[in-house]
This record gives sequence, structure tokens and C-alpha cells, in this order.
Amino acid sequence: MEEQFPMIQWIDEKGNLVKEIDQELITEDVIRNMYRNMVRIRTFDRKAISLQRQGRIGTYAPFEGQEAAQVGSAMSLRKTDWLFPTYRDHGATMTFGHSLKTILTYWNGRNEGCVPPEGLHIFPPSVPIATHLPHAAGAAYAEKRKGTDNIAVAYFGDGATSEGDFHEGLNVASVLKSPVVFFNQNNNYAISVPIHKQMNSKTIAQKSVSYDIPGVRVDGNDIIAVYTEMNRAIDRARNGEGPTLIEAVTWRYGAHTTADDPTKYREQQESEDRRASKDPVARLELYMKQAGLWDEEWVTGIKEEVAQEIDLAIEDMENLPPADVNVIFDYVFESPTWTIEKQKKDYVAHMERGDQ
Amino acid sequence: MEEQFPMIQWIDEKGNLVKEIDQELITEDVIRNMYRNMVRIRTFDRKAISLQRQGRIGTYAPFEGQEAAQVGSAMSLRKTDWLFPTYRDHGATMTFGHSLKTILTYWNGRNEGCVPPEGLHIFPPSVPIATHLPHAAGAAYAEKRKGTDNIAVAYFGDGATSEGDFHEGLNVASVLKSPVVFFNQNNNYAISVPIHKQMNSKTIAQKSVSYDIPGVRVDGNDIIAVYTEMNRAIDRARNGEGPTLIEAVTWRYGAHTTADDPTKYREQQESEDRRASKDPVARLELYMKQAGLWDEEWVTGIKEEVAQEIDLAIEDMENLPPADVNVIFDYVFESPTWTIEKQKKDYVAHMERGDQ
Amino acid sequence: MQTTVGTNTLTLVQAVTDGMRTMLREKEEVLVMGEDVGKNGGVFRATDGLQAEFGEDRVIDTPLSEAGFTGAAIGMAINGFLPIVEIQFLGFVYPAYEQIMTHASRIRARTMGHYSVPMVIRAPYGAGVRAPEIHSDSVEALFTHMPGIKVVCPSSPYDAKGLLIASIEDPDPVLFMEPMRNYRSSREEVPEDKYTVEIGKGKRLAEGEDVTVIAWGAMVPVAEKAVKQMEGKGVYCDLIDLRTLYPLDQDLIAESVQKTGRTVIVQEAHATSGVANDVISVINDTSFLYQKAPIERVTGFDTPVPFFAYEDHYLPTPERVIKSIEKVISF
Amino acid sequence: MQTTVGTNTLTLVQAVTDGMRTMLREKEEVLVMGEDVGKNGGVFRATDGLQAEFGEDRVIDTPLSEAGFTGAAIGMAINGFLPIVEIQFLGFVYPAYEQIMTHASRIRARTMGHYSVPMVIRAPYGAGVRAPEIHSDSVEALFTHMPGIKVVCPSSPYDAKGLLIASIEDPDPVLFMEPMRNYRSSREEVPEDKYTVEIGKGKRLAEGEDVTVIAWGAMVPVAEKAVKQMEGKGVYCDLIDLRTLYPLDQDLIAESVQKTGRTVIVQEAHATSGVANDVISVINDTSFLYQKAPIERVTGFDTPVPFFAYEDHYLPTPERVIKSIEKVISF
Ligand SMILES: Cc1ncc(C[n+]2csc(CCOP(=O)(O)OP(=O)(O)O)c2C)c(N)n1
Ligand SMILES: Cc1ncc(C[n+]2csc(CCOP(=O)(O)OP(=O)(O)O)c2C)c(N)n1
Ligand SMILES: [Mg+2]
Ligand SMILES: [Mg+2]
Repeated sequence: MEEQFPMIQWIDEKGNLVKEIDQELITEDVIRNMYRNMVRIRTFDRKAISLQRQGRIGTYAPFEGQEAAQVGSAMSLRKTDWLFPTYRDHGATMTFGHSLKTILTYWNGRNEGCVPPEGLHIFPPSVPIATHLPHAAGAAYAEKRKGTDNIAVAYFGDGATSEGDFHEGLNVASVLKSPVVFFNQNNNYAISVPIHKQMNSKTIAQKSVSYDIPGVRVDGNDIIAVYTEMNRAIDRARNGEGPTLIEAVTWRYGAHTTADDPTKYREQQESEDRRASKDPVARLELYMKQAGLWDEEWVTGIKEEVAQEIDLAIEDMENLPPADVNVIFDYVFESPTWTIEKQKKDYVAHMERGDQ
Repeated sequence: MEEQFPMIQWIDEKGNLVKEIDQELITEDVIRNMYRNMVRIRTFDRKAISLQRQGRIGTYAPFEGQEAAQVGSAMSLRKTDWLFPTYRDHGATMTFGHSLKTILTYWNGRNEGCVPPEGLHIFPPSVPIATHLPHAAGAAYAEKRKGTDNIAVAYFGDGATSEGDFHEGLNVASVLKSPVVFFNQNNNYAISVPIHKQMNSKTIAQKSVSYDIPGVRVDGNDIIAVYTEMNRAIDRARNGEGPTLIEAVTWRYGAHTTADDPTKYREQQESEDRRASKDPVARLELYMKQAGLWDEEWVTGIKEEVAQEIDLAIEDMENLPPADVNVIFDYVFESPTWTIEKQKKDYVAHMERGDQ
Repeated sequence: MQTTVGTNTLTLVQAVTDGMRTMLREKEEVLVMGEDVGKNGGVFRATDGLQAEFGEDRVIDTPLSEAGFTGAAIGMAINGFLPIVEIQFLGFVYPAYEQIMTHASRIRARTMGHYSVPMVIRAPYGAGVRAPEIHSDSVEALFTHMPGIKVVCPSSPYDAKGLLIASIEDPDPVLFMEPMRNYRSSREEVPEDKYTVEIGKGKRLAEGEDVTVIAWGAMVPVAEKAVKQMEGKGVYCDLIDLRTLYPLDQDLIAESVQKTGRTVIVQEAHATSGVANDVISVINDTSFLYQKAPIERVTGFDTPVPFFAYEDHYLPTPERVIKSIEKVISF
Repeated sequence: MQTTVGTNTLTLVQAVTDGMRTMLREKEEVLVMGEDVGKNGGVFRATDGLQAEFGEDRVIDTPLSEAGFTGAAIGMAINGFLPIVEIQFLGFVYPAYEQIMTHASRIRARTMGHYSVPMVIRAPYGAGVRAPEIHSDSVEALFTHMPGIKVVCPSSPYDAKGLLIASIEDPDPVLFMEPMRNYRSSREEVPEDKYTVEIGKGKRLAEGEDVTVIAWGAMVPVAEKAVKQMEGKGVYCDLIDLRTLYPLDQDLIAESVQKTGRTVIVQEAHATSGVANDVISVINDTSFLYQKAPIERVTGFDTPVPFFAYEDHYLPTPERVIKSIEKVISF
């Protein structure tokens, strides 16, 4: 199967092009944008970890190492498409246009963190693993039924492929010919469980065979490969050819979440080795240098820019009014049932008496 | 994928051998036994339908047309193996050694119908679709852990492949290298839903690719093919090589259950055409005639034998003492909780007062 | 202005079909999805004729995949459609439980109303029709304990159509439980046109001063028989059909119990953690001082719903209800 | 004959580990299975060190597949093994709900005892530890309404080990709920050796004549604080830790309520269809005439367990319990 689903690469670990780039798709602007987005999300990720350490947000799921997968895929979307992320895909959602402040608010345990910016179809992160794959199949089908050519993308990890909802989502999508891309980030671990204990198969792409849909395995640290293949899958979806499964092979350098200690289950040296040889940001840098697209000043500029943007978002998040108790009660139903009304009334009275 | 998973056949529709038979595996005795078992279960099936019509048993799920698949697979088992059937697989369980009386008792809505004969590992029919596939994976793994070379087989239909438990069962089995055979009877329908609305894939065998386990597609109406491939899969399992997925392509002639009206959703002419050209019992008959194994007297003999056996089983079932109310209460836990004890006491007192 | 309102004499299951047809006609966004709902018209014929009238795009035969199609319906619901999902029997809802529990019922709350799931999950439920095992579960309490979904359970054709239309129009998810045993057990005049029965409101089916008898779904005819028989003995009951199990009609329950002081609740489901206990808690909260006797529950046992040879033992009977009525009276 | 029984000072989560270790040592058939239970020792370290001691064959890292591994564990259990399955958080049990509801809990009844499922499902549950959404559900009532499974919920280290061992030795499936919030909140002397705490028995933690306060799991310390504070005001409560939620300890509840006549139940879960309502029904059935005031419930709301920024509002507090104690007293 590894022969049938070889890992597609455009840029090798030294930053060399191994295949002709599609110049129309991957313009210089696109490449600069890729780099900028990867730097932006990596900066955000590191900042978020430090916010968590300082107790300014709650448990946080970092994605460092997976930037090419997230940026490359999200940059391929149109603003009218749908994005169904997991807890680790805010690199993708912020690239798609999500608000940084909102993302931070999510990690601060507030419902405001689930509300996408006006006009953008971003679903709140799916915490129960793989459950959003059927949603993506359904939302995409709805677009088809409305006669648009919008598509949906569902993000999920290697571990997620073991859940029934992965299977049911792909099967239903394949039968409905939903315009959806199932974008898998195979980072080789589901918390502590390495992929060889997760599945017997050597690739995730081959799981497409069950549904007779295209399956693609890409080097998830090669953003050109991710972007190219994602664009192809999206084109197929827009053209009515149904779903695609993409496996982007990648790695998270850090912990599963800030509550996790990876040294319990793997040699962190491996992460360091991978960083040295396969880092997605460094790889694009190497390529850009070879291609004459590198400009130190520009790089310094974007680094400052994104740092500022992130600081501002943090400020905004921290300037939010305190969490409002009404949020618990007011959105369970469009109009509250008497049960909830009564519970709210009692509780608010209790709070007001100050005996809370 | 149809090329990758061609339909394996030994005997064609005219009863001609298309491949050399493994003489050691498929002895003349085995062939006679096959025929006898198929006649036996077909006779049972027809009788059960008429019992249902007469109100002597409840809703019944017939399997006529699927005899080669059920007999061929079940004959491949050893008495110490495990069998996990659905509601349609009592052709397999009776071939394996299940009691006819017990099977009828199951269709008469009684718990006694779930108890296998002493020493035989037959699970009660799984009604929630596909839920028993993980059980088979686990029971088989337990055999491996005990150091035996017993295996488990799980029976299931084409529709069952759409459930998450199909996927999770096969994945877990493949990871644990459980000695289990997943035996699919693809009869092209899940109640009224034809396979092309069930899945986008052209074969079920190809779903093995997801788990990197062998997948085999056999002509499920060719008992030699079923038996040969089932034996191979079982051998692999006994040898520690893990699970296999077998797709036996077949057809049910009749209704989904006696509560179903197939004319609502398909041309019954198609069933008649298939009976004329592909019937599993007729096909073996043709082959036996060519191979000089046919003996009218013997055939008449077995038909009488099985009819008698079935009549006896019906008598036994109908002679069972009436359903005992204690069965409701006495087996929920090994020792009843006070809740159940009290409910039982109250109810029995109520019955005894005759005001029930 | 005058309108002549026609009616049809329908069974409960026909009223359900009629409700769906009415809404499929009215709103392009309404979809019907599930196993065998298309050509076959459903294993109970509840969707009979709908695919022929509205096409394969609106009445969709899905794969055998409760989580998959319920999840897909959630995706359609957040994106403008109004799916009516059929779970073939309530006992097969469990594979979709995660989708309903963690998504359908929570998305509105999680997103502060940004997304919502205006979906109806229809499911025949209950014992008494000699169905094979697992086909007879009545597990409404698994959904009344699930914040964000309403639970509706009609007992009559008229209520079935009116409540189903109200459920389809409800902006939030509704579990719509259909008592199989009542599917064809009686007929009633049902308006041809569109009408709704309000979710959250019970209905008083008989009026009396002595005892409050509370039931829903398939237990309503059982309770009704008991109440009728008691009338012969000079005992008059308030008979309440709850119709909605979440939220309960607290006012109706309280009003009746404050009048009678004696309550019998008839529930098909297992005794422990059932909706009857919610009714008890409503009475505790609203009517403590009015109670003249302990509340009696006539329920299914804390055992799996038995195989059909035993199901008549499991199911509450008019006789068991009468025994309980007599008990609360003689207390 | 003399034995010196050693003890260790353990947290609740350590006591859970100790219970598993004890049984892994005693019985070759005991297995531990679940996500991250092996090398990682569990996300809460509940299985810390077990794989190192007992090997990969007995402490098994499974795929991310709650239905798959729970189903496989059922297969192992019917075939001679004693699996302890860890569900990483109770809020992720839903995908396994069908396996537990239609198989684990029913196989013995269906087969008249021919097959049985001596399995323990361990699951950390509850809010209050600032976990991300869905990680904080407390849905015991979904299992108390499931005939054929017992539901156990310790609140202290000593009970945790003793009840876990009793659960592993129980011939039937047990849902073993571990209050995350209590995992490391206190320590207690726990015997080194094997011992059991009987399933089905509650425990009186404080003795009083005025009010019965009933709690379980993470609500026990909350109730305890309230009870202590009330002592300062001269109000003395019977504080009952239910410890087992199915079957309830009817005798202990009745005995206490018949003494005090006033009851406060503290439940973390949503109000409607929760176990508190089962307690109310027990009181209704056993102690109607003894009641001097309506039973007060202090519970979570009928809302999804909120995101962690709001969870302190959702969770019952000693103050809310006190308010309810005062209410039943002044009634
Ligand atoms: C149904 C369910 N079970 C368990 C968990 C706990 N859990 C959270 S993340 C995770 C691992 C996911 O691994 P993978 O799909 O590879 O994604 P990654 O975290 O690597 O991005 C687990 C087991 C969960 N969130 N949902
Ligand atoms: C979880 C679940 N959903 C729905 C049903 C109702 N049902 C019973 S049989 C069946 C079709 C099964 O089709 P297939 O797997 O092809 O097996 P076959 O009946 O053809 O042998 C359905 C939908 C069920 N038993 N379990
Ligand atoms: Mg991963
Ligand atoms: Mg079939």
C-alpha cells in the first residue's frame, strides 16, 4: 500500500524542488503568504503556551511542527467554504480568517470562543474525536443542494481514524457525493499512542479505498505539496466529483496539550531531530532562498507584524468583560424552557444575595 | 478495485469446475456433507416461514439463497471455535451444531433461544447491526492469550459495513492480530436499501485495505469457493496471522423478514432469475452429477431425514413449558438487586391474586 | 372570512406521515432521512409515498449508519435545512447517542446561538407488538437528561400530526417518540391542513377529583382503561397525557395533584431514573402539602425489556394501574 | 494468627491505581485496557507503572475507539478475562453507549446466565478542574436507567480502592465513576492489602437529627463543608455518601429520612432525570409519612455543563447546600 500511496513531495528536506511547481497556482505571492502564515501561527502557538503557563488561559493544544499542513490546507479554501476543525487546528482556522482573540477566548473556557467572525463558516473545535466528520459531510451536501460550489473541509488526526464516526462520515459523504475534503494530519501520535498501535495499516490514505474515493498521501511538512494536493481535492469537490481523503504526514514537536508530558511516552530527541531536518517553516525558507524570494527585511517585518497582532489579540481577550453567568442559561434553547428559567432565576437571586 | 478483488469461483453457474479442487480439503465426504447441510437448512428455513404464517413463531428472518455462504463457512470451523451470528445466520449456527429447537425458540421470543448447546461457543444473534464484530475480535484475542489456536468468526451483512462498529471491530482486530474471520454475506440489500446506496465502493472485500488485512471476494453461491477461502482464512488465523475479511456475494430470494414486503422495493423477478441461474443448492447438485457423486436414493434419504429432524425440533419447541415469568427477573445480575427482587415479589403477588 | 376545514380519519402512523407531507410541501428545506424511508416507505410505512411525491433528494435512503446520518443531518441543519431523521426503532438510537448528546443538543449553547440544529429525530418505541429483542426499548429518560433537546411523545393521531409539525417548526432539536403499539390501534379525525399542538403542554383526558393518573405514549390507552373501570366503581380520576416529556407541563401536573392529592404515574420504561421520577420531583417541588398518599408508580421493571414471549408481564396493564389507584385511595 | 496490616497514605487516584495493581497481581485474568493507559500511565496517571509491572499484554494501549475496545472487552469478558476498561473521560463514553446498553448489560439476561460480562468500566467524571468542554460531564443517570449494570462512585481514597476491588470481583458489569475533582484533593490511609467495600451500601459520614444530606462523588466534600458549617449554627445533619448509585442503599436513606424528616440532595448532574430523583422516589416509597418538608435538590442546571469559565456557577457549592438546608428546616 505504501507503493500505492506514496508520499507526495514537492520540496525535499534541503529545500530543493523535486517536481515542477504549478506556477499559476503557486505564485510568488502565494509562497510569501504561506511563509507569513506559518510564521504567524507558530508565533501564536508559542505565545499561547506561555499564556497557559502564566495562567492567563487554560489547557492549550499546541500544533508546532504542523504549520505546513494547517496553512497549506486552509489557504486553499474560499471564504465561503466550511471549516470543521479539532482542538489542534486553530492554525488552520486563523489562516482561514478566524479571529485570534476568539481563539484565545476558546482556550480561556468561554463560549465566545465558539463564535466565528461574521460571514465565516467555522465550526467550533470538535472535542469528541471524529464526530465532526459527518457534520462536514452534511454541511457540504447542503451546499451542493443549494446549488453553490462551496465545499467543506474536516480536519482530524491519525487517532481519529479509529473511531466509527471517521468511517461513517466518509461512507456517508461518498454515497452522497458530498463536496468535502477529509484532511488528516498524521502526526504519528494520539496523545501517547503511536500510530502502529492505532492501526495496522501503514498509511492513512489507503483508507480511502473503502469508499472508492481518491486518497492522497502528502509530506505534511512540505507546504507546496499540501497546497497543491488540497487544491486538487477541492477542485474535484467543487466539480461534483465528491470527497477526497488527504493524509498529511507530519509531527507535533511538543506536548499533546499543556497538560501532557510527552517524555512519559517518547524520546523528545526525536522531535528535535525532526525539527532539525524536516521543519516546515525552515524548509520553505530554504526553498525561498533558492528561489530568490527571501528578503530578510520582509521577514523581520512580518515577524514584528504578527507579534503585534497577537499581542493585540491577547489584550482584546483579556479586556473582555468577565464571563457572564447568563451565558449558561440563555442559549440552551432559542426560548428557554421553564426549567431553565427557574434555575436561572433561583441562581441569580442566590448570587445577588451574595451568598454564592 | 474489482480487478484487485475479483470474485473467486470454483464452480460456475453450469456446475463446471473452473479451477482445480484441493482434493485433500474437499473430499467426497465433505461435498456430500455440504449438500446435505444446504438441503437441511433450506428445509428448515421454509418450514420456519410457514410456522410464522401459522402464528406458531414470531417474526422470522429467512436466508434462502444464502445456503452456500452459511454452510460453506460454518463447515470450516472446529467445534472449539467461536461463532458470532446475526439474526439471519441460523443456517450457519445449525451447521455448526446449534440446536434446531433452540433456534426456533429464539424466534418464538424466548430467552432459552439464546443458550447454545453445552460446549459450543455460539453467541446469541446480534440484533443491533455490526455490534458483534468487536466481540468476535475480543473473544478471539482471548483465545490467543490462552494459547489455543481457536478462532472466532463474525457473520454480518452488506448493510452492516456502514456502521462504525464494523470499522472499529476490524481495526481493533487488526491491531491485536486477533484470530478472527469477518465473514460478510453481501446479499445486495439491507432491508430495502440496495448496495449502491449503502456504499460507493464496488466491493466489500476492498474494505480490508483500511486495516492491511487480507480481503477476499468469493462467489457466495459457490460452496466450494466459500469453503476453500474460509479454510485459508481460518488457517491464517490459527497460525497467528490475524484477521481476514471475506465477502461472499449472494442474494436472499425472499423477504428481509416475515414482516417485510420486498415487492415494495425490488422486482421479485430478479430473485426468480437468480434462482434459475445461480442457486447454490442446484449448483452443487450439477457439480455432483458431473463428478459422479449424485445418488437419487441418498438425496431422497437426506430429505426425509432432515424433514423428520425439523419436525421433531418443532415438536420439542412447542412442548416447552410455557414462558416463565421468572426469566425476566432472575438473570439480570448474578444475584438480584433489591430493586429487582422487590419488583418481582410485587409482580408475582399481583399475578397470584389473579388480577393480572 | 370562512374556511372549510376538511379532516381525514387517520391512524397515528398515518397522522405522522400526514405531518411530514404537510411540512415537505410547505418548506423546501424539510428533508426526510433514514434507513428504508424511501422506496420502501419505512418499515412501518410512516414515510409511505413521500419519496414518490418529493423525490430522492428530499426523502433520502441513507446507509445503515445512525451516527453517520444523524451527524450528517446536524451538518445540514446548521446549514439551512430542516432534516427529519428516522431512527428505525428507538433501541437503535444508541449508536447516534454521541452525535445527539455532544452535538445536536449542545451546538446552540456552545456557540451562543450562532449555530442551531432545527432537527427532528423520529423514533418508534416500546413493547407490545411482538417485535424481536432490542426493538422494544422505551428510553425517553436518556434524552430528558440531555440538556438542549425536547422530548415529545404523542398518544393519539391528532396530537401526533400537530406535535410533529410543531417539532419540525421548533428551532431546536426534538426527539419525537412514536408509540408503535398505538400506530394502528385506533383512528381519529385529523385536520387535512396544517396545525400545531404546543410542545410542553399536557392534556387532560378525563376529569376527576379523586386521583391524578399521569401517562404518556403507549401507556395512555392503558391508563385510560383503568380510569374508565374505576368510574364504574365511583372513583373519578384526572387523566393526564403528558405529551411532552421535556419540558414537563409542571402547571398541569401541580394543578391536578393539588386537587386530588393522590397520584399514580404509568410509565413503560424501567422504574429507576425514569421520567416518572421527574414527575415525582415536580410534585415534591410544587405540591408537597397537598399530598394525601405516597405517589404510586406503575412501571416497567429494572430489567432489560424482555423477549416478546414475556413482554406482557413487563408492560403495565390496566389491572396494575387499578391496583395502584386503589392503593392511593385507601392510603 | 496475627497479620500486621500496613497502610499507605494515598490520594484517590493513587488508591485506584493500587486497587488495579492488587487485582492484576492476584488474578492473571485481569486486564487493563484503554487509551493511553500503557506507557503514558493514563492522562491522570491512574494506570501509572502498571504496564511496566504487568507487561503490554495485560495493560493494553488501545486504538482511539471506545466502541471497538469496549466491545472487544465484552468479547474477552465472555471468554474468561476480567477487563478493566478506562474511558478517558466520562464525556467520551457515548460512542460506547450502544455496546454497554445492548450488550454488556444484557448478555447475562438474554442468555439466562450462560454468558456474562464481568467487566469494569472506569471513568473520571465531573467538572471543577478547568478541563476543556465535554470533559466535565456527570451522566451517571444514563447508566442507572440501564438494567444490568451497577454504578459505583466513591468519594474517598479508602472507598475507591475497596469499591474498585469489589467491582472487579463483581460477576457483572460495573460503571466505576471517579470524581476527578477528588483525585488529588485529599489523602487517606489505605490498607496495602486487598479489601473490599460492599457495592450497594452507602455510608454515613456525619450523624445528626435535623436534616438528611445526601451526596456522592465530587459532591461529598461540598456537602461536608455545608454540614460542618451548619453544626456551627446548631443544626446537625446526617450526611450520607451514597457510594453506589445503582442499586441505591434504600435502607440507609429511609432510616435517615425517617429520623430527620427533612432531606437535601446534592447532585452535580443536570436536575431533570438525575439520580436525585431516584432518591426522591425512594423516600416517597419508604418514608412518606415522615417527611416534614419538601425535599430540596441542589443540582447542576438543565444546561450543558458549561465551559470552564462558568463552571463554578454550575457546580453546587456549600453555600447553595446551606441555603437548602435552611430552607428545609424553616419550612
Ligand atoms: C471520543 C473521544 N475519546 C477520547 C478523547 C480524548 N482525546 C483527546 S485528543 C486524543 C488523541 C487524538 O489523537 P489524534 O486524532 O491523532 O489527534 P492529535 O491530538 O494528534 O492532533 C484523545 C484520545 C476525546 N477527545 N474524544
Ligand atoms: C443499529 C441498527 N440499526 C437498524 C437496525 C434495523 N435493521 C435490522 S436488519 C437491517 C438491515 C441489515 O442489512 P444487512 O447488514 O445487509 O444484513 P441482511 O439483513 O441483508 O442479512 C436493519 C436496518 C438494526 N437492527 N440495528
Ligand atoms: Mg495525532
Ligand atoms: Mg444485506
